[in-house]
Amino acid sequence: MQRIGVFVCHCGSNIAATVDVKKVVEMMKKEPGVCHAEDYPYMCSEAGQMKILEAVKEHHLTGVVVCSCSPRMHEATFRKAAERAGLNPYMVEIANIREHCSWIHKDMEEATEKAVILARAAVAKVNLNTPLQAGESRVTKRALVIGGGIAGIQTAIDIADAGYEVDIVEKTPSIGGRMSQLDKTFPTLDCSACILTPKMVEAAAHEKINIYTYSEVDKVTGFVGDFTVDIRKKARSVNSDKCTGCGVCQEKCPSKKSLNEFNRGLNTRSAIYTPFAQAIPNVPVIDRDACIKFKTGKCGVCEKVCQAGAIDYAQQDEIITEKYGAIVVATGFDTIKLDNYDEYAYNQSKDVITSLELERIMNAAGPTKGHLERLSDGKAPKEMVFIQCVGSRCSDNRGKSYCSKICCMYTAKHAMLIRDKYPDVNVTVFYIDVRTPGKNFDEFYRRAVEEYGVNYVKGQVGKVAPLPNGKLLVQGSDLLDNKQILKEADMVVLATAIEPEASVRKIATMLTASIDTNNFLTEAHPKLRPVESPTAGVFLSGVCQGPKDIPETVAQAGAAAVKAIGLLAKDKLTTNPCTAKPDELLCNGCSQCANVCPYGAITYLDKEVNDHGIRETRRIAQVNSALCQGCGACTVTCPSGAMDLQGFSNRQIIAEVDAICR
Amino acid sequence: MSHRNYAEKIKEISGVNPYKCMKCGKCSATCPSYSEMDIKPHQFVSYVQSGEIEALAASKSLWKCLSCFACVERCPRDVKPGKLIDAARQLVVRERGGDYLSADEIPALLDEELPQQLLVSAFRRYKR
Amino acid sequence: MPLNENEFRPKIVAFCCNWCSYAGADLAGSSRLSYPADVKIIKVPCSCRVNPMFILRAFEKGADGVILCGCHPGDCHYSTGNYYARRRMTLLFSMLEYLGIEKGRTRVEWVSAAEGVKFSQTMNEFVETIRSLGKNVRLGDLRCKN
Amino acid sequence: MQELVTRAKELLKDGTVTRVLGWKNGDLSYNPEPAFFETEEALSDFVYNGFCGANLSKYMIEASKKEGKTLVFLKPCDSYSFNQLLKEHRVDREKAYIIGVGCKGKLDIEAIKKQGIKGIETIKGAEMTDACDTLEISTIYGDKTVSYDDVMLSRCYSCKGKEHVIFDEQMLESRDTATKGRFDEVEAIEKMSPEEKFEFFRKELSKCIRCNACRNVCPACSCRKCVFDSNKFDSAQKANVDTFQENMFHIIRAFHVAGRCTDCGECSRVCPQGIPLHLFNRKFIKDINEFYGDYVAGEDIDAEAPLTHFEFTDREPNEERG
Repeated sequence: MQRIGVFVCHCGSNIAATVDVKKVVEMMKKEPGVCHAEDYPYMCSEAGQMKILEAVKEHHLTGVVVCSCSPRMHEATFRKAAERAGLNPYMVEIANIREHCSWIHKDMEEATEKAVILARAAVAKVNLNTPLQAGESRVTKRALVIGGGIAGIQTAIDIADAGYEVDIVEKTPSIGGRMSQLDKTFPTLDCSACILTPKMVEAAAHEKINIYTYSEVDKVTGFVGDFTVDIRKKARSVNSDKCTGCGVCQEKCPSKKSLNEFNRGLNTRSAIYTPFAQAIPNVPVIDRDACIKFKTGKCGVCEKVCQAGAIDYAQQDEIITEKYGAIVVATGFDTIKLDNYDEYAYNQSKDVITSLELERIMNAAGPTKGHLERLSDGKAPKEMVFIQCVGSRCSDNRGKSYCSKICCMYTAKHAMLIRDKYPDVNVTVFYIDVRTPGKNFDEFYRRAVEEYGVNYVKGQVGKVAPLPNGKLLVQGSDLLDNKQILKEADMVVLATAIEPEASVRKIATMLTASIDTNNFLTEAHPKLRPVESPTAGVFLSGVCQGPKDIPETVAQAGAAAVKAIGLLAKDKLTTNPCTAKPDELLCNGCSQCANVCPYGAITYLDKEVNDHGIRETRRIAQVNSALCQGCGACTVTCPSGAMDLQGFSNRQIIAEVDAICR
Repeated sequence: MSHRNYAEKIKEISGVNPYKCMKCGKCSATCPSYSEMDIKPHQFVSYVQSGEIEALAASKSLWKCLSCFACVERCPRDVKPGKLIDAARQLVVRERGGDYLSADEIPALLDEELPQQLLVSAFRRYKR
Repeated sequence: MPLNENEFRPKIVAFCCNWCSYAGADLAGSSRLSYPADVKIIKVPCSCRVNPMFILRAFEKGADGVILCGCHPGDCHYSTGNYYARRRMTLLFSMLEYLGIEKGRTRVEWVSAAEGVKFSQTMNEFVETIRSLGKNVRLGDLRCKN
Repeated sequence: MQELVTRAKELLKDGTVTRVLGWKNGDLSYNPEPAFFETEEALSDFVYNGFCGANLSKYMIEASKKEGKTLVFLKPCDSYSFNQLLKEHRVDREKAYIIGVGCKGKLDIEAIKKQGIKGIETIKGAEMTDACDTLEISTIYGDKTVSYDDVMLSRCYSCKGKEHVIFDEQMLESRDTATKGRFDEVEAIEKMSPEEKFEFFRKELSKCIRCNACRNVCPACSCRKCVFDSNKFDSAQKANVDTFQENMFHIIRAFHVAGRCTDCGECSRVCPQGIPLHLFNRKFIKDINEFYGDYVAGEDIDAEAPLTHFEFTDREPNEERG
C-alpha cells in the first residue's frame, strides 16, 4: 500500500468559501493509504510547496494528492515540488476542487461532499500510480512559418537572427500580406510600404530564411520537435531562377480582364501578374484560369517577349517534404463578406466601400492612383460618411460577436488623412464607442477631432439608400442630441469586421491545434501563454489568434519567435511518459491496436517468450515511446487488456470510477 | 402601475432582455416614424430597463409605432425594441378604466367613406 | 439547493478529455456557470481512452448516468481519437438500448475548450434527464431487490 | 463422406500433411466431436454428417504451432472464421491445407427433442449422400420421422451462402437452406418496448451459468488470457455474483468481437442453457451494416474493420435512429 499525503488548498477564499477544507482534510485522513493530510491557504505558493517537501521527508510519502485548482494550472508546479523532495513527479495527482467544485456550487455542505469524493478519486488513482521516467525525443533545428504577412516575416526574421533555418510558406505570389495593401499606418502615419518593404527585403536576403510563395501546406504529420510537412509549391508557369522581373510580359499580356485581388477587385490585371510593384519575389505568376494560352492553346505572347526565356507553361505543382521542430501559424485575416448587411447598400452602390478598399483608393499604386474619387462617376467627394462596427459586436448570427479592435484607429487615420489632403471634404463618423486605448492612440483620435474637425456622431446608421441624383442618403441617429440624421453623402466607408483567413481551419486540423467557432486559433492560456497553441510545438503569431493591430502583431510575432527559439535551442525534449505499454504475455499479436494508432507507434516482433514455462516465439506488439503520445485508442481496441496506458491505466480509471460511485 | 412587476411583465410578454442593448442607436436610426415619437426607440429599451413604465405608457410613441419591425430586423444585439413597445401597448390596452376614444370625438374624425365596422371595432378596442 | 434526504440525488460520472472538454469544464468553472454537484469529472487523455468496461463499471457501482465529453470531430489533439470514440459509443449505446436500458442514461457531447457555457448547459440538461429517469435499476444488481 | 476419408489418407500418405483435423463420433450417434487423426488407421473413425456443426477454425490456432501441415475440413461458414483469424495473424496459412466441404445444413438435437422425440438410439438420413429431407429416428419407443428442414440449427435458416472464402480443394455439394431473414429476430426484439426487451434479456441471461462454452468455441474470442480471467481490469469473475455481471460478460464479449464476429452461430449452438447468444452479435452486425455500410467479417483480409476505422461523416451517438 502507498504512503499518501493529501494537501487541501484554500486558494485564498476561492475554495475555502464554499468548501469546508477542514472537513475534507478530516475525511481524507480516514482514506486507505493516506498517512498524512493537511490544508494550507496557498498550496501553489513557495511556502505551500515547502509543506509538500517537509511532509514527504517527515512521513516518507510515496504518493501526493493536492486538492486545489485545475491540473492544467499547477500540475507541473506540484510535480516539480515532489521531484525536489526526491519523489517521482508522476506520483502526484490533482483533485480539481476549484473549477469543478467550489466555483460552481453554492451550498457548502454539497460542495464539501463533492470535494471529498473528488479527493477520494484522486487518492484511489495515486494508490495505483507507478513511477514513470520522462523519455527524450530529438529536435529538428528548423522552423516553419505558415503565412508571409508582417507577422510571419517578423517571426521568421527573429528566429533566423537566432541562427535557425526558417521556411516561410505564403499562399499568394508575394510575401507582404494584408499590410502591403495599406496606404498609411497609425499612429505614426508612416507609409505602410516604406516600413514593410525593408522587412520583406531583409527576410528575402536572410541566408537562414527560405521563402516558398504561391505555396500551401498540404500535410503535417509527427509532433513537437519532429514535424514532417508536405509543402505544395503551386506551378507559377514562370522559372524563378531565370526571371529578371523586367515586367515586359505583364505589359504585353493580351488578357487584361481578371479582377485584381490585390486592389480588392476594384480594377483588373493581366493574366500574368505580380500582385504589386515591390513584390518579393518579383517573379510573376500565370493565372491559368485567365490565361488564353491555357484556355485555348493559342497566344503565348509572354513567352515570345521574355528575353530571359523564363516562361514555362509545362511547369507542374511540386511537393516538397521537410522536417521541422517548431511551426508558427501566421495566416492573418480578411474582412467579412457584407452580403447579409444589405441595409448599407454595399452591393447596390459602388460608392459604398469597405475601409480596405479605401486604403487602395488612397494608395498611389491603387486603382485611382491615389486620388480620392467616387468609384461610380470618378468625381471628388464633398460629403464622406464613415460607419463604425459594421458586422462587429453583433450577437445576431449575421456578423461577428467580437470587436475587431483596429477599426476605430484606422477610421480616425482615414478621416485625418482626407481632411488634411482635401480640406473642403466634410467627414462624419457614426460610432457606438470610440475605442482607442494604448500609447498615443487617444491623442491620435483627439487630433482627428480637434485639429482636423472630423465630425463624430454617437449613433449607428440604420440605412444607406442610393438616391436618383447619384448621392447616398444616410439615415442615422444622434443619441446625444436625440435627433435622427438624414445626410446626403458622396461616399460611405464601412469599417468592416475582420475574420481569420478562411483556410486556417484546414491548417488547424492538420496541426491538431484547437480552434474556436470564430475560426481564431485557441491559445494555450489567454493570459499566461497567449502565443502558444495547446498543441506542443505550434505557436500563434498575429491575427490568426485574435484581432490585433500592427504594433501588437509585431510584438506577438517576436514573442512567438522567442518561444520557437526556446524550443529549437534544446537538443532533447522530454517526452510525455504516459505512453502505451503492451504486456508481452497477454498480447495476441492481432494488430488491432496498430490499425488505430494515429502516430504509427506500434510495430510487431516475433519474440521468444517464456509464458510460465511454455517457451515459444510469439508475435508481440512493440510501442515506440518516442512516437506514442498517449491517446489510449489502442488500449480500448485491445480485447484482453494487454495494451495499457501508463499514468492512465485501466485499473487506475476503474479505481477512480469506483471511488466516485461508492 | 407599480414599476417592478410591469417591467417584468413587459419583458415576459416580449421575451426581450433589455440588458443586451449596447446603446448603438441603430433602431432609432432605422425607425421611419422617429420624428413623430417623443420617446425614441432606443429609449424604449432604457425606459424598460430602468422600470419607468408610466412615462412609457403615457408616451405618444406607443401609438406611433408602425410595427414595421425594421428595428427588430437590424438590431445587432437581438434586443427587438419593436417587441418591447408592442408589449407596452398590450399592457396599456389591457388596462381597465383607460378611456381613449370618447363618443363626442367621433364627428371630428368622421369621414364619409368610413365603414361602420371600423367604428364598432375602434370602440370595442379603445373604449372601456 | 440544499440536501433534503427524500429528493433523489443521481450519481453521474463524466469522462472528459484533457485537451478540450476538461478545459471547457475549467472555463465553465472560472465563469462561475453552475451545474448540479451530482456530476463528477474523470480526466482522460482523450475520449478514445474510455473503454466500454469503464462505463459498465460505473453503472455496476451505482451510477445513474454516464456522459462522455470530447473534442469536436476534427479538433482532436490526437487528430483521430474522437472518431474512434464516436463509433464505439454509437454501437455501445445502441446495444444498451437493445437490452432495454433507458437511452437517456448515456450520452456523448463534443465540447471545445472555449465552450464553457455549452459545458454547463449540457451538464444541467443531462442531470435533468437522469432525474426524470430516476434511479438506475436495470443495470444494477436485481437479485437482492425483487 | 467416404471420399473425404480416402482423400485424407492420400494426403497423409504422400506427406503433404502430417495430421488431419476433422470429426469423430461422440458417445452418442448425434454428437460428433472435433478430432485430430495422425495415422491412416485412425481415419476409420472419421465421420462427416448432418450433425458436424463444430467450426474447426479455432483449433487451427494451436495446430499452426505444431510441426508440418494440418489438413482441415471447413464448412462454408467456417471458412469466414479461418479468414478472420488469418487477418489477425492467429493462424498460419502455410501450415493449413484446407478442404472446403459442402454442407446441407446442420441439425440441432435440441430441436429434435423439442419435437417430443425421446430415447433416441440411431438417426438415419443425415449422411451427406442422403437427400436430407427426412430423418428416420429409431428410439426405444419406436421409430419416428421428422422433416430435416424443421430441426436445423437456427443459423442454418439464415445461411450465409455456400461458397468457401478460402480453400485448397472443394469436395461435396451443398444445399441452400436459407429461408429466414438474417436479422428478423433482432428486428423483432428492437420493436419491443424497453420493459419487454429488458424482461426478455433478463429471462435469457439469468440462465447463464458462466461455463464459458461460448467463449471457448468462438474463433473471434480467442485471447491468450481473457480479460475476465486476468487482473487487468479488476473484472476477473469466475461466476456471476450478481445479475449485472451476467449482463456485463455478454455485452463486453459481444463488444470485443464486434466487427470481427463472422456470425458462425457456434456460441448459440454450444450453449448448454440454450441462450440465443447470436442475438447480441447479430445486433452489432446489423448496427454496423446500418451505420457504416455492409461489412462481412472474414470475407476480405484487407478490408478495413469497422471498429479500427472511421469516416469523417459518421453519425453521432445520440442521433435518433432511422
